[in-house]
Amino acid sequence: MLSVERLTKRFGGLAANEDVSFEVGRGEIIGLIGPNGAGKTTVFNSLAGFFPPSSGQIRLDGQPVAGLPPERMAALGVARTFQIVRIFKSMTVLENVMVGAMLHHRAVPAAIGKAREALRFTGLDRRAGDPASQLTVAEQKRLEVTRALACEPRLLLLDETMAGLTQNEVQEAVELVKRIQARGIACVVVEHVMEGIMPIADRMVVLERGRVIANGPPRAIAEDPVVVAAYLGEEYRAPGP
Amino acid sequence: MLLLQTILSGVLIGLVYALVAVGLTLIFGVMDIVNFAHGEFLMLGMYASFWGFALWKLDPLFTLPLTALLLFGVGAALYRVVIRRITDAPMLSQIFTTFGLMILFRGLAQYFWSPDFRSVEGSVLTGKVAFAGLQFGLPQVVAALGAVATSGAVWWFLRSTRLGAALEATAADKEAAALMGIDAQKMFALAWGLGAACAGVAGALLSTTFPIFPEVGASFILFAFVLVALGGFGSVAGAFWAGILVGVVEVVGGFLWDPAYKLVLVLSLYLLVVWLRPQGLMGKA
Amino acid sequence: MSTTFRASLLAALLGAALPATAEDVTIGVIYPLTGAAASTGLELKNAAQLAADLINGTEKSLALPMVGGGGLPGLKGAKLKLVFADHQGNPQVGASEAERLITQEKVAAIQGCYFSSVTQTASQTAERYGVPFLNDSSSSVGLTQRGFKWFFRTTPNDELFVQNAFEFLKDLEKRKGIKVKRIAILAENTEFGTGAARLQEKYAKENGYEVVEKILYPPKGTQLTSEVQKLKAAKPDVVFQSSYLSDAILSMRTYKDLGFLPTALLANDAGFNDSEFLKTMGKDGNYVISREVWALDLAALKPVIGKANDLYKARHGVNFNGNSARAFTGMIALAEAINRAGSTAPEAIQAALKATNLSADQLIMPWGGIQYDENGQNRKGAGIIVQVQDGKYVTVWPAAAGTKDVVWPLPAWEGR
Amino acid sequence: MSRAAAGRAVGLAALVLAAVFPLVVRSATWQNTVILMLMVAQLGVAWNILGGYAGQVSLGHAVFFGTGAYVSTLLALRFGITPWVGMFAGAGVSAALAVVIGWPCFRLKGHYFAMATIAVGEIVQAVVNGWELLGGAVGLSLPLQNTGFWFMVFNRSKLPYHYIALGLLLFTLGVNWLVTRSHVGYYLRAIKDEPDAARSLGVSLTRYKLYAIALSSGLAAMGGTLYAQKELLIDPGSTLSTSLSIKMSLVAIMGGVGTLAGPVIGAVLLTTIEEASRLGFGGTGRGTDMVVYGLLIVVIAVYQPAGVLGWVKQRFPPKAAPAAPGPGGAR
Repeated sequence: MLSVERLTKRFGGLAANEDVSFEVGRGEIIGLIGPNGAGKTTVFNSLAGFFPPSSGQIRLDGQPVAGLPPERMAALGVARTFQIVRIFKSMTVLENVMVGAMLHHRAVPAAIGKAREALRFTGLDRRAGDPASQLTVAEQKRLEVTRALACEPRLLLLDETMAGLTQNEVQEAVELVKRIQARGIACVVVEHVMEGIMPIADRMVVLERGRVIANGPPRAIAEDPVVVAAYLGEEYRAPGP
Repeated sequence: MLLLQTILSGVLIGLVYALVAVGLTLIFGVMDIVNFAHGEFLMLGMYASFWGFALWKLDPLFTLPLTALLLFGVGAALYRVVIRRITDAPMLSQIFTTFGLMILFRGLAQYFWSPDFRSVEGSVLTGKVAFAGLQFGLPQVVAALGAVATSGAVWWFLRSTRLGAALEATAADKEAAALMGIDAQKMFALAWGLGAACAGVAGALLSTTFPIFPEVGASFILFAFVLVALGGFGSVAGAFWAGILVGVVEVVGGFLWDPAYKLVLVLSLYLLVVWLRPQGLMGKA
Repeated sequence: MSTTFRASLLAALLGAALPATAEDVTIGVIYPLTGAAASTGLELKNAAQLAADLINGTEKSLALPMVGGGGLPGLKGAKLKLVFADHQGNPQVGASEAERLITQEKVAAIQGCYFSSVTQTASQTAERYGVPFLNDSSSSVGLTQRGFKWFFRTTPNDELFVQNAFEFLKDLEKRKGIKVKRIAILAENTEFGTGAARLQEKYAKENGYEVVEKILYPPKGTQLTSEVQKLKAAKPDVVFQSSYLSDAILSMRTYKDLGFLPTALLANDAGFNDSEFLKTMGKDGNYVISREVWALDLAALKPVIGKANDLYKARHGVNFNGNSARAFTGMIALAEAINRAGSTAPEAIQAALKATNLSADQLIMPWGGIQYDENGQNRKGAGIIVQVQDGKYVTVWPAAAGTKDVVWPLPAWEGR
Repeated sequence: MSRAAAGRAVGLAALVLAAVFPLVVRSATWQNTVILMLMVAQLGVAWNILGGYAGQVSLGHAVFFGTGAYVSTLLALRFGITPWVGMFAGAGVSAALAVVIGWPCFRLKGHYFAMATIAVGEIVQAVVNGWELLGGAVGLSLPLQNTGFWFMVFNRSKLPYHYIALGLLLFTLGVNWLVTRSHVGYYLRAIKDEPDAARSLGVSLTRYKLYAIALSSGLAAMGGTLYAQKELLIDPGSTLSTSLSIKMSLVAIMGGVGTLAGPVIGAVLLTTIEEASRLGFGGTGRGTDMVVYGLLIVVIAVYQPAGVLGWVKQRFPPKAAPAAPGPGGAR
């Protein structure tokens, strides 16, 4: 469904991504991992339309979409969350999700209906009327996912949704991603929390210094000596708190 | 010849604009607050010079250090009493506050010193500087040199002293500066003191040529805003060079085109620059 | 300073708090008391108040109508009570204040407003309510072309002033053989400046002069270098200038610094005749020629001028000037009409104003008198032309009123 | 009673009060003061769509106010077109102008945007000042003699102006309310809170900011027409000045930015302060009124930066927060 072809992004002289290529199939979960500064978030921003790539192409169902602005990408069915949460603080939880739902349901009553449905799906419905700023960090992250889901995407980009969560919360998040996948929505997940991503990913893409160094099923990746040397060796043994 | 004379006249007045703007940009850079009452610091500087001259026959040039100190005190005190409370307020409330201060200062000046126009007559700064067929008023030349010296001193202070470095660090990143043990409150007060002092010095330098009245700040504040945005919010060097640019564009543009539109020319230049380079000429993106 | 202020504040508060007694005749007076023109507004206010106090008082030494009568004899000795309002230079505020004075303070008439734009809106309000409006100090021509029935203007308007200036130039040519050819116009691009510049250009062309440069500049700027350079390049004989105080001062200093010296500088009143102008300019202000409506040296011809000025100076420490003398005269003319009306009914006052016929010797102005035409314009107004000589404004035109000969051309800046 | 219900009750009471006020209070001065309040409130509400909901702080809104005043006045003077039509023509011209101005300016953010709008305002004022067709510095005057409904000029009675001003305010509030109840309102608030997040949800920043400035400017222009009809004199100094632009934002800030009723409350407060300080101290000629006015503004801004409604919100926290889209406080 999504194919990334030799994606390169330079800032000034520095290449944040170089020749990054991978594919995402319908309803697949792809784990995007790599050490800090490997260029994961840059890939994300290119996919979501925030950075136009310096070269390379991104295709959505075969159509070239590289360089389209985020609002167009959203309309084409690509939704995202942010590494540092960006919820609408002056709004209630429901209103936050309504903004997402309005992409396809402009009328307020319809948007409310869609938003409530999304909130029920992610289990935030009991907090619908609360100001979003009163949510816990885990809830805020969940709110971002809900908001993105309300856009009815085909592809969901999740940026470190599990970072900073407790063990229990990570489990809930894992469950949520599985249920999202069950709806036929593909997910690209950037994650540091390996125990969160390894069990659910269909495939893993490993970045180092802007390049893809490995691409395959989680089991194979975990045993790939290149990856272990670059990354897993240190990180997998020290999962997040 | 007339054109060269005009260009140089533009540079002279531009340097004074620059000094006013340096103070404004200093405050902005450190605190992210646009000070609408900045022209009133200039007005206070002018009145300080005037009263020194009227009461004790002290020439504005000699009382300049005192004026600077006095305005430093005013700026720092204003920070302690008022601005401190709006540091984290939304931008609109900050605008609102400094706008209120502007009206308040003008009202106070009229209350205490009457709306009459004052001037300093018979300062040591009278006469002309003439060379190679060009001529300028001595006060303008001294004002321009004083502006260069003061702007330079501020620049040096920020670059080469520990206190200046601390101020720059606070401007760059408040949290990081706090971790380094820098007292942000002190730095903010310092920025306001320095900013007010710069405007006060500009006022003192202008006091021998410019009429002094409660609303005199209004003439300069728009230029100061333009320079701060043109040079890049928070960039002292940017404000300085923008000052010269704007002075020349204003005077030469008025001369070659129509003086009625000299402000339009300056503002259009400003809009064009920020449209092409939203961060200003020397601002950080 | 602060005690007199406190006293005046107290007086103002008491005045506002106590309703006028049945005897009092309340007159609303609107001037710019805050903002850029506040200093002029204060002079106007002081002059109007002085006139009212003289009318209410019993000191008869001043031979002017109503003065010393202990009030208005036509209304059984009713006293004049002035209620001042501040229009801040804002036409909307002027209109609101006029309305407040009319409906709240129940004023019998309104005097004001100095700024032509404010006079326009404030007099509209008066017109709507049918309350007489006496305009003492706005000279925009259009004000008396609106077909208003309640609007009366004592001062001559700009057209007359501009005509005067050219008559003066013709007179110079006739009497002294001084030939002026090239005229430059420098004016602030406000209602006041552009209006004057337009008239000056028109009359210059009609009278066969060459307008070599016409510069409209934005007022209250930080520098006038470009304007002066343009003037310098145009090499005019005479510069006609319309500027308010801060620009008048700034332009004079710039002339001197840049070595610009026309044959003569003919100023259009305003900043050049402000009390602060000479105080600030010192010797550099000498030899400026300006149109005026009043000058202290006219006291030589008309002693009452000197006596009125002494009273004003005793109170406020400065001499009358064109503005304050007009405010004073406006109040006298208004009081005289109300007295004749014998009533505070607006129609009566309106009728009395229409019938006003004051003679030259009843005024402290060099006018032929006060008599309004069908538009409410005083047809007997006249301008004079003054020149600063030895730090004083002396009348140099018309010859009949002139006390001194004009100094022409401008002497060099140095060695004055 | 919930806060929302209390708010509705207060709003209804205020409406009734405003509707009967000139019938009960016959003093023209008081009537005039209330008309000023209504007019300023209308401008604040109009400004609020862009400055409050969308968070784009414009300090050049006098341009749009002036456009409305000049367009309707020109149409009336040149073609004898009634200001009732001119008002909407002015709104249209103003909205178009706003898009032209807004499109480049929206590249700028925060302070840069605010400063750019000041610059645009000053440029427009200077250009109109030299534009003969528009009367230059003298401005344009409407004749006092043509009175009546068709001309929208009324003599002594303040009632017509009062009800036109009230009607215009209600219309503006109505548009505002519709905006908050539609996706546009949600999108504007989203843009203000987190522009990047809004984009990721399919919101085009430029398009919705342009919607906001077009609406906001069109409504401000209608206020300009009313001003011209009431004062009968428009000149660059009084209809295009930056201080007028600042005043529009001041009332919104005083009452509560980004709220429906905030600018109305702010207008009542600001007009009261202005009039009281001028009436109390203006006649002295010592600038006392400016001291009082300036001091009050500073005190309010420092101690209640979220405006009157912010204070109400703190003082009376919502009991059961309903999902009703009650816009948040000033941020």
